[in-house]
Amino acid sequence: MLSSSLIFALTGVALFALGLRGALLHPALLGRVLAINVSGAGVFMLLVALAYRGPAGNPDPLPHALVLTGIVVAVSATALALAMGRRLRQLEEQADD
Amino acid sequence: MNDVIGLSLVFIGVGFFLAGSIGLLRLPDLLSRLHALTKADNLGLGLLALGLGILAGDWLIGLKLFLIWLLVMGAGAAAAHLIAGQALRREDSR
Amino acid sequence: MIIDAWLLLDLILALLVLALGWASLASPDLKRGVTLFIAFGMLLALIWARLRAPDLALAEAVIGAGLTGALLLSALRDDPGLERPGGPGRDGSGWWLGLLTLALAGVMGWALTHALVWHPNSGQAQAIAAALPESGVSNPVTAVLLNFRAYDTFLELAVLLVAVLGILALGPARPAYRPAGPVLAGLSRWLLPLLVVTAGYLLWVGAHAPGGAFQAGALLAAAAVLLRLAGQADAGLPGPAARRWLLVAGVAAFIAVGLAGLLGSGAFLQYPAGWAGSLILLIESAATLSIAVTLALAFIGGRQSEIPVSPVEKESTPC
Amino acid sequence: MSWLLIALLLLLASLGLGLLRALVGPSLADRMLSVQLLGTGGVALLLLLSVLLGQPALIDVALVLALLAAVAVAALTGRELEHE
Repeated sequence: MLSSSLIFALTGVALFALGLRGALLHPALLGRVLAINVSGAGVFMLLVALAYRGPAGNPDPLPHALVLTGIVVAVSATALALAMGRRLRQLEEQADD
Repeated sequence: MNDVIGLSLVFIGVGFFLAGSIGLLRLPDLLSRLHALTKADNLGLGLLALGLGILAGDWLIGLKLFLIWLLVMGAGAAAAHLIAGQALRREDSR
Repeated sequence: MIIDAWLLLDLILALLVLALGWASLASPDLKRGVTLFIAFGMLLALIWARLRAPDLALAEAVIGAGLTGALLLSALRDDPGLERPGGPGRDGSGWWLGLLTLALAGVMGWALTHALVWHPNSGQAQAIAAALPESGVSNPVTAVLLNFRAYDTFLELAVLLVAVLGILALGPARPAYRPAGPVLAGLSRWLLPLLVVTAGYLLWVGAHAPGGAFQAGALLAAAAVLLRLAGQADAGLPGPAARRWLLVAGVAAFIAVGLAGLLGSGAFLQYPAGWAGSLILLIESAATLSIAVTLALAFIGGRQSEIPVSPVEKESTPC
Repeated sequence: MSWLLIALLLLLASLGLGLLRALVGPSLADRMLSVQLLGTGGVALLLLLSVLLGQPALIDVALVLALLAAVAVAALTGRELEHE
């Protein structure tokens, strides 16, 4: 039985798997950071889809609050990862000299 | 009566969006796409917002919709300039 | 018929988001990948709106569609080496890792389908709605974040603080942008006040409608990002001492209110009756500033001390 | 109301068509243009959704998306390094 909730929950799973594959296999560091963001979006979508049941009822606010904090943590984790990647590159350059 | 006018405006607005998207797909080069798209979209959003404002029948909501439209128009004009400028710079550097 | 139209809408949205996610990761050119990722974020915001999660739509519109993209682009601009392949070689192992994730997705999808078809909704939403009048606010998401599960939010702010300390510890700021041309300068001149005013509006309205500290803070950070893109090296942030205070303001407000609750009502973060609304606004205001400075510093990407910040600046100041 | 739902579907179809330009390119500017379309069309979609779902807060989301689409384009067309 197809419902909005099911459509987006399955899309969330697909995005998660897509991102996981990218995080494991993407050749570039920035690509892997991008991939982790995509897989995080998949998890968020799963949670929001589960909070949403049918067009009539009000969705459950608890997963919404979790995802809200998740979005903010994801962006700061991305920034930290990029800063670490930059430092790594600097250390590699020093080692090459 | 108001409903009919509002709905018609909404549909004409959506029509402009469709025209803009088809233009974005079919037009041959970047600059003509840029012109077609930004004009069609801004007009489409304006008509749609006007239609929804009439449907809502609430001047406060209508004012909010109008402000959003102004904002999108201003930002859209600047964005078109920036994208065109970037495209030209890239061509220079090649 | 109406239900079917909604399902059709959902299917199109789902297909588009999958296509964009796929394309942004499959792109060999990373700038193209990030451009597609920004579109992906905008589409996510639309999906959250569709799923009746306007609080998330607001946050995603600011962060997913704007800040994350800006961060990735500035990293790419600063260090084109990020495009080069790096890390351990993965030749030969690729296909079975891909197969493994596919199998994982299959199992998860199968389990979910079963769970959704056979198990009804739990009564959690009703429980939260029933407790809402006592929370001091009427937006249920704000109530969960700052009253029912305030611990989570408190610790989350601590996580943000740790992340930004990590970024500051890792090195100097990324190089500044060139002064803006006339178009960007004109855009930022009228866009900036709008961003700041909207942030204030979202903070205030968060008590009874979608909005709150996270959205407002991220919007303020977007204003800082725009300033930096327009050539202002310090992104409009105050001096180093004020920055430190602002960074810890959110956590400090939480601790102060929490300890006051401990003394007054005997439990950490227990708001005294009748005071919840005002205390929540106090915490949220402090958290907004902390989040804004945290995300702005994340975009700047490090300490602003070891490089000449910009030609206009009189002296470089350590942060 | 269901007329508005048809309008919503048509609008989404239009956005989907526009996104094809983001997927095929060829140039980066083409893709940015597509992002710009998604910003404007997303605002329109949110306005329609706010009426259809009875959620006036989505008008605020439309406002914020309009603001951030402009910031995103500014970031995408961002200038090169200062000292080069």
